[in-house]
Amino acid sequence: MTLTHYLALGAGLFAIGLFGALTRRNVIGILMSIELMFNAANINFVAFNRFLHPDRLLGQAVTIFNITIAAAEVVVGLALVLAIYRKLNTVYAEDYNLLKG
Amino acid sequence: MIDHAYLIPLVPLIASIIVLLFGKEGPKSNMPLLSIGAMGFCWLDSCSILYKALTHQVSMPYPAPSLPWFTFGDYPVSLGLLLDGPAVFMTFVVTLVSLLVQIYSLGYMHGDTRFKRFYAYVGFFTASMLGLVLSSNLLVVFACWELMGVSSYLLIGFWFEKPGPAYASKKAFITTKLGDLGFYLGLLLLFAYAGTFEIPMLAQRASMGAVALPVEVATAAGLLLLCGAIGKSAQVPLFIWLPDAMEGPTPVSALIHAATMVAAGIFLVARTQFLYAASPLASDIVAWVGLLTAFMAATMALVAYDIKRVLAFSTVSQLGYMMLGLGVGAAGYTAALFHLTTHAFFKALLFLGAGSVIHAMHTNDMREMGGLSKKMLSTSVTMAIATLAITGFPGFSGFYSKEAILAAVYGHSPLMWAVALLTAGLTTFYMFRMMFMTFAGNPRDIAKHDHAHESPSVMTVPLWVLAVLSALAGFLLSHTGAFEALVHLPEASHGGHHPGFLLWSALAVFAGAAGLSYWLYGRGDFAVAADLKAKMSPIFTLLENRYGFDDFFLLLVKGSDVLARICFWIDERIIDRVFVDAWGLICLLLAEIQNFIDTLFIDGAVDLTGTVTGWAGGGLRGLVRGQVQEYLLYVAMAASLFAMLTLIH
Amino acid sequence: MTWVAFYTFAVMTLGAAFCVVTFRNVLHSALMLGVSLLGVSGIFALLGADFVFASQILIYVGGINVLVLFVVLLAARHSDLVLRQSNAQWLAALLVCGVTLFGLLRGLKAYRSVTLAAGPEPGTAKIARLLLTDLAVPFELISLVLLAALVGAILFSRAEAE
Amino acid sequence: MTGIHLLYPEILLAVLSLLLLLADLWTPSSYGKGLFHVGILCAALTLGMIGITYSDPALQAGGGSSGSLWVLDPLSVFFKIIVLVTTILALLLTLDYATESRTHLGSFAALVMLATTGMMLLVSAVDLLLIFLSLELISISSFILAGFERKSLKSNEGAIKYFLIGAFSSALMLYGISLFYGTTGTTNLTALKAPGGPVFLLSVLLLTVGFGFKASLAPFHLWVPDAYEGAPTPVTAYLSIAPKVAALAVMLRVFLVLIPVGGLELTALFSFLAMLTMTVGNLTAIFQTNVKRLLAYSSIAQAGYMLIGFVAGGKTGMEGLLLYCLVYVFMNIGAFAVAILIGNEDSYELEAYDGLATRNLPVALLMSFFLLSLAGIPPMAGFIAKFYVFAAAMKEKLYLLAAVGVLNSVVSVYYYLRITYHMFFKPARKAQPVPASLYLYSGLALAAAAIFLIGLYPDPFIAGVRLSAQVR
Amino acid sequence: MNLLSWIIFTPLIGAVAVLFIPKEKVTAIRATALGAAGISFLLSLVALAFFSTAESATGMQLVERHAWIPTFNIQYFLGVDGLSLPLLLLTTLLTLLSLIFSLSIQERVKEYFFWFLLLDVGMLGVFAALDLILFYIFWELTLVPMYFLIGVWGGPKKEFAAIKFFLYTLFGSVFMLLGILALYFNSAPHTFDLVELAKMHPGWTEHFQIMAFLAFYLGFAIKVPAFPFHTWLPLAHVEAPTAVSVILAGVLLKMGGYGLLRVSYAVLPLGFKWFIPYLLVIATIGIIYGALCAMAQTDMKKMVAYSSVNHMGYVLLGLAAVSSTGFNGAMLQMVAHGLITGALFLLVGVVYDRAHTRDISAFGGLAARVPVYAGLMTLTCFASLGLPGLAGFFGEFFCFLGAFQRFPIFAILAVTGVLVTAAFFLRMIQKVFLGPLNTKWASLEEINARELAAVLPLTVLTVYLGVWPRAALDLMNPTINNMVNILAPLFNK
Repeated sequence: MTLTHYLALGAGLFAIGLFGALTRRNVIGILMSIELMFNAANINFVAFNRFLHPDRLLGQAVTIFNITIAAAEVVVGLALVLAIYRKLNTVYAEDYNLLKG
Repeated sequence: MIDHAYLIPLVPLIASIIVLLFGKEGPKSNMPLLSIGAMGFCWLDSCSILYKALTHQVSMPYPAPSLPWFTFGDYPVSLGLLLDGPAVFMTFVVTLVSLLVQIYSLGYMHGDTRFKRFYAYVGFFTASMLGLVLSSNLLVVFACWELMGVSSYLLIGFWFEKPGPAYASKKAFITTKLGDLGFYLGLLLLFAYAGTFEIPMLAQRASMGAVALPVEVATAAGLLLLCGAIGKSAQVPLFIWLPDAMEGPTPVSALIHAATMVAAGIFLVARTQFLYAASPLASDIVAWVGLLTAFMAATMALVAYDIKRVLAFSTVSQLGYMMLGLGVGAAGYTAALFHLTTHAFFKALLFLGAGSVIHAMHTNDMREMGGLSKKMLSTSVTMAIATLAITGFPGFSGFYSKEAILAAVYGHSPLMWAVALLTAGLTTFYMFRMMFMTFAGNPRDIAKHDHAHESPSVMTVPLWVLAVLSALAGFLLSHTGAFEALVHLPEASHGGHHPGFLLWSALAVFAGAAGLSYWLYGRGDFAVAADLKAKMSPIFTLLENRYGFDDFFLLLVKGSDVLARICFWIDERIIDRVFVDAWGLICLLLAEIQNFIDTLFIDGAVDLTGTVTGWAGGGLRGLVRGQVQEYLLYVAMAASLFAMLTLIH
Repeated sequence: MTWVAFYTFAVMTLGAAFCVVTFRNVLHSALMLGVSLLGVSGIFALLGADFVFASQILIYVGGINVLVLFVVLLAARHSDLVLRQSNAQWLAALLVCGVTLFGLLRGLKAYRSVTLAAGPEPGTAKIARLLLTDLAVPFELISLVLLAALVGAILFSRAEAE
Repeated sequence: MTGIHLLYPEILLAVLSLLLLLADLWTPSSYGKGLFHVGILCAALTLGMIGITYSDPALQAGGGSSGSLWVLDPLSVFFKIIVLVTTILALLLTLDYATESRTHLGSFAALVMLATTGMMLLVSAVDLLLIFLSLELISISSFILAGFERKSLKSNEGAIKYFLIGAFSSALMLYGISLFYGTTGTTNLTALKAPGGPVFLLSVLLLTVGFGFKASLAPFHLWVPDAYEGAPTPVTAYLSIAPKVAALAVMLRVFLVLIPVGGLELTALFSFLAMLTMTVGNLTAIFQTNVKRLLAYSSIAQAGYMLIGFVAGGKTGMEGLLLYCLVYVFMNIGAFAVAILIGNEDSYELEAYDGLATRNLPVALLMSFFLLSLAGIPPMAGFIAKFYVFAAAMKEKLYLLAAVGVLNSVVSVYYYLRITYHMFFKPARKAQPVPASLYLYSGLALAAAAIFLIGLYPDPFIAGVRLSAQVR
Repeated sequence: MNLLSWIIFTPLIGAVAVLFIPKEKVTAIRATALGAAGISFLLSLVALAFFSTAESATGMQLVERHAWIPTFNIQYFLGVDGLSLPLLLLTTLLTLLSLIFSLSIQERVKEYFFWFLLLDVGMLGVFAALDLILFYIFWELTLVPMYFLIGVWGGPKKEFAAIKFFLYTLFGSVFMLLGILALYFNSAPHTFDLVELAKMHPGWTEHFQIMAFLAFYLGFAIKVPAFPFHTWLPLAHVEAPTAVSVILAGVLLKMGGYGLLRVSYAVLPLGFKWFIPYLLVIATIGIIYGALCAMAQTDMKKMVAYSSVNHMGYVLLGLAAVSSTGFNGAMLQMVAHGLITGALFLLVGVVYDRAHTRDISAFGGLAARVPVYAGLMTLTCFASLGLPGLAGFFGEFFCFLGAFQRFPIFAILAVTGVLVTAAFFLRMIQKVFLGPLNTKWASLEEINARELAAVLPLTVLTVYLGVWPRAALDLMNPTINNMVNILAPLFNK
């Protein structure tokens, strides 16, 4: 198993997440896709750490931070989604178009 | 007084400014007296100078002091006087005519609401002419030249409430201005080559031959100055303003035709004689312009019914004579200036007389006159004297001057002489026609005739003074040789002998023309003349239309109007658009590109057309449609672009 | 053996991820997210990152994913199941993703020769030391982030009537 | 922990904001305003703390040791001060802001302070991990602040859009950091080896996405108008200045290290970004009818100008960027202050400004000065700032960039003057004068004094900027 | 602070004072404004008295120099020479007269005088500044007040006119800023000092000079305005209130011509030389085209506005000549145009205030009803069409003379513009003043004392300069000779 395998897995996950973020109509879907992108980065961190820089576990430590940050973002994001859902009764991103121009 | 000759233009100028600014306006204003007094002073001054010159107490040209005016670059320009023979004579004539005209106007303009202003203008007009005559500096000459244009504008349009004068004054100004452009360019050319405006210095340079002043330059400058003269002196083709200028008060016409405006052109050509001497081509053109003018104007006078227009055409014709004289060499030069002097007297007299008639009849049309000799004796007698003078009746002043020109022309070219002689015959014919129609026969408009009466003495006295001068000036100046002594070119041969048949042919032509005139117009009814007119109507029409010159210039004016409108259209519709709306265009273009990209990628295949139309006006705002995933897409596009970029590296 | 595990987890991760972004039913998507995250945690395990593996399962699968499921259930409508779940710009998105993936893969090809030198060793203690020494400030900072998120969550989800 | 003492101001601010949060929890909502003043006081206290920290040479000496995650150098101090000043001014503006619910003012202040803490850390950070976490702290606080008006749908919508793009670009940036880590083996910028290669380049570019999002550079700017319009106006004022400035500062720091080490040729790219940012911001602003939105686009364009200084680089470019940031604080805060005044009185639509000159001449005049300063018309400070960055561009022979810059400033005049057009040329729709509180007046006067002072006598400020344009 | 500073900043003091007077106290506001402009004018006369016109006095006089922004070596550097002093005097005078004319402003008096005085500061500064940045700042400073003056107190399309003016001129001047910066970074040592920069051209390549020249030219040409950048002018002139039109035509346009001489020619001679053929074409087109456009107008003010395009064409023609004659002509023409066109705008304003129309064909025969007004108008029109004895003549003449010496063809072409000028002015006079009195205006009031006070000084000066041009020439000639001589080897090659 070479490093490229892991990185390619990360890249693939990243691309799928990217696609989801761009196309899912549901805001929660977008959120989930972004989570996938975070995970892609995490795979990279750990893989690089393991393959190239194994002496210091910086990559893993960063991954811990990332997971936490992801959690924080999801919390805020979901709260926002709920708040707006209560008013508009929709979770579709294209319905949020009061502000434009 | 000769050291203070600068006062001659200055005093009337100041007087005119005082009159204009500080005088009380009104029909009974006293301000005219100030103006007349100033002119009287000038006349006396010019008399004393002339006397000194004639008696050789001073040598001509007299070195008058000059005043530094200004300096531009390294060129100093000064205000100086050029007191030579022509200037001295001209000053005398101008001041005298102006003085008489002003006195005459006391009667003629009496009761006008702008009485005072008239005098202010006339004073200014005369002052400009005097400045032109006396100045040694061609720039000042030009300045005075233009100022005269303005004064004539003001005076021709003096009765501006009527549309006629208002139009005529503008026409006069613009037409002469067209010629002035030539003068202007000539001035530029001369300065560019010689670096000075001083006439003596220019003359000196010209006398140094082609090294100092190349022939082409002399020709060009000469022709350009001639353009100015053509405009001011109403030569072909710019004579069109002069007949219209009759719309002004008659004394003004007298002034314009006798002493000021039109004389200026002749005088300018005389002053810059050195250029024409250096360039035979320019000289020839001067002669031909003069001849053509003389002949054409005379023919046009044949068919005019307005008494002032007849006189106007006669002026043009006589000026053509002078121009012709100037173009035929040294002898012609003296003769032309001599004719200018004598012409001043009898033309002033003719106009003032005509003014007297108009004053009495309240009409200009000769067909409504007739039989006035009984009612207006002084006027008719003095007019008759003037007519004899202008037609060259032996002994009268015109005889001497005109003969001199004819002789000079004969010496130059017999063909020209023949045409000139024919023109003299025409002159005789139409002048007598005018006299007959006005004064002889029976009154044709009884009501007006009954109303008519002789003018007051304030008007007739100037007539008599001028009549005396018209009769005698030629004899006095010619026989004593006084004129030629002061006014001649260095290379002129004195007392050249002319073949005798010149005189006899002239007399024969005179007699024939006068007789023909009597046959057609002198016998009470104009049946023959009317018959003739009916038979030759195309020619009459052509003459009455002034050979179509007016129409041509009207066309020119119309053309420039159209051009102006086109220019303005271009300005508003094209240039403004290009430079202002270009921004809008760029924005629009950017927006369109944006739309294109959006349509291509974002909408995919989904309702392409609707979006395009929907966004067409949206500009860049189309980019921010409130769709968060589109925002994401832009970010992602940038990121993918980055990814591609790294590959290129 | 590693490659079997790797491909298993990889297929699990990518396949589930693909389901996440394509499934019409958001609930299924959310469940699939859990699968995908589990796959990732498997990869972490393969890479010998024991602590990260644990965290991934605890926080992501156990925390975040559950939260997502909650919200999905809260904010679900019946009509969602019959509506298209992807928007009109999928073509452009596909293009962009394709380009990005292509670029990434071309770039990452450089690491084809890198293989593992030694076996994995437990890292939890090391990470702990790192977090509490060199990365202490970020570690504290993350608490501030979480606090802010907490405040936000409370603020937004509190009932309107007050 | 080496060098923790350098972060005392940040720690102080964080602790104070936590206390404020607690206080807000336990006190009745009527005390909100009081807590708010306490918040302002806290920020001021921190400002003082910076002074103390920085003036102590003994403390300074330890800053920026190799391997540390943060440094304290003139550049970071400069931006910390700017961020704090902005915070104080924005909090002052909030006092005049008529929001539908004036509850939780304490939390509001605390969140602003938390964001500020993040920015202060950001400008000091020399480690990508710390940078990322600081950015997240700023982002999350900002999301909440943007959506703080819970009953306003616009506020909610703005917040969620802001959030989505924020999270998305965080993800991109994080991926970039992961690649960076892979190629260099560290996230720290102080002890960097020269790696090079396409992956490294890609990682740098993805970092740019993250920074660009915060600094609102095109094409990462699209959230700006929506979030700004939706957010409470003082928050808009705050967001339009502080995060942008901080992001540019950290960009400056990061690229000052990366460009020489990585041997990167990014001038063309950043020139393009700068031109795009200016052009898009300005051209779009022309069509706006809502003043908040207009100012949002204007702030995008302003970021473009600042980026010119960044692109030009070198000493002059850095100084230009710093000076621009300094000036930008005052002119933008001033403009937003007036916007708040009018927004309270009427609305944020352009029509609300009709005939302001006849209703309140001083405010109209001051607003014109702020706007003209934003447009870069002398003798206001905006000119000096623009002059500085254009000079930097000309010095580096970036003629196209400079030309596009000046052309953009012409375009920008059009929409800035549209507001003055409403204020001065249009007849007033209401006759009664517009009242303004003492807070607002003093804030306006302060901002106006600053832009005229910097505009007419920029030398001390330039000297300060020169001192500050030093990194360790 | 020395004299020049006082001249420039007295209006600023006045402006600030006006700002602090309550807006109800209209009289106090007017008095303050007039006082400030008056003091500034008197001080400029003092400057004239101190100014040496000796042939050797070719340098800057009344110099004041302080370091301002040492970082960029920007100085507060003021001084006048033969180029700037006449224009400085023109500015103070026209401002004072415009303010007198503006006493009739009733609407938002306070703002009006505030902006007007601020405008004055900018204009004076442009002519006195010798540091390019200072110059630029003053240059831009004129824009804002002008914008407000047109936009608030202007005609029906005032808003559009104001913004068009602002954007158009700003568009030009920002390129000037780039030019300034280019000069700075290519000078050694780096400086914005105009006097120093004028000595540095030997070190610059022709290509650089051309590029820099073009950058400056854009700024100046728009201000002049030179064809084809003139289209902002008719609109701005027509929509601006009378007094502002006076300033716009009388002073603001001069800033362009002044800049061309002071910066483009003196600092970038090779660029200037390269541009001469184009400049000639532009000038000639401007002269003829401007005159023709003026002829097509029915609005008096617009006609006068287009005549400015024509007249500034003469200035460009004179500049293209690159000789003492041409430069003297250009300067004289600028001064004269300031006086004459200022008076023309005032006079058009007089009739507009009464009749509320400027349509030429709406009048007729006014000369009988308002003789003094008609007289003044006629005189001014004649001055404008270049009648000798009035100020317009010599400037025009020298411009042509200078051009003729080098480029006769262009001079000959351009002379036709003179004729067209005469035609449209005379037509205007004829239609407005001559002919039968239009009964609609039978009760039109004669020009009043306030208006006379504003117009008469200009008329008197018009006549004075026409008769005695050395009053202006003596001021300019030493400087211009020096400027021309220094660079003569370059241009006569």
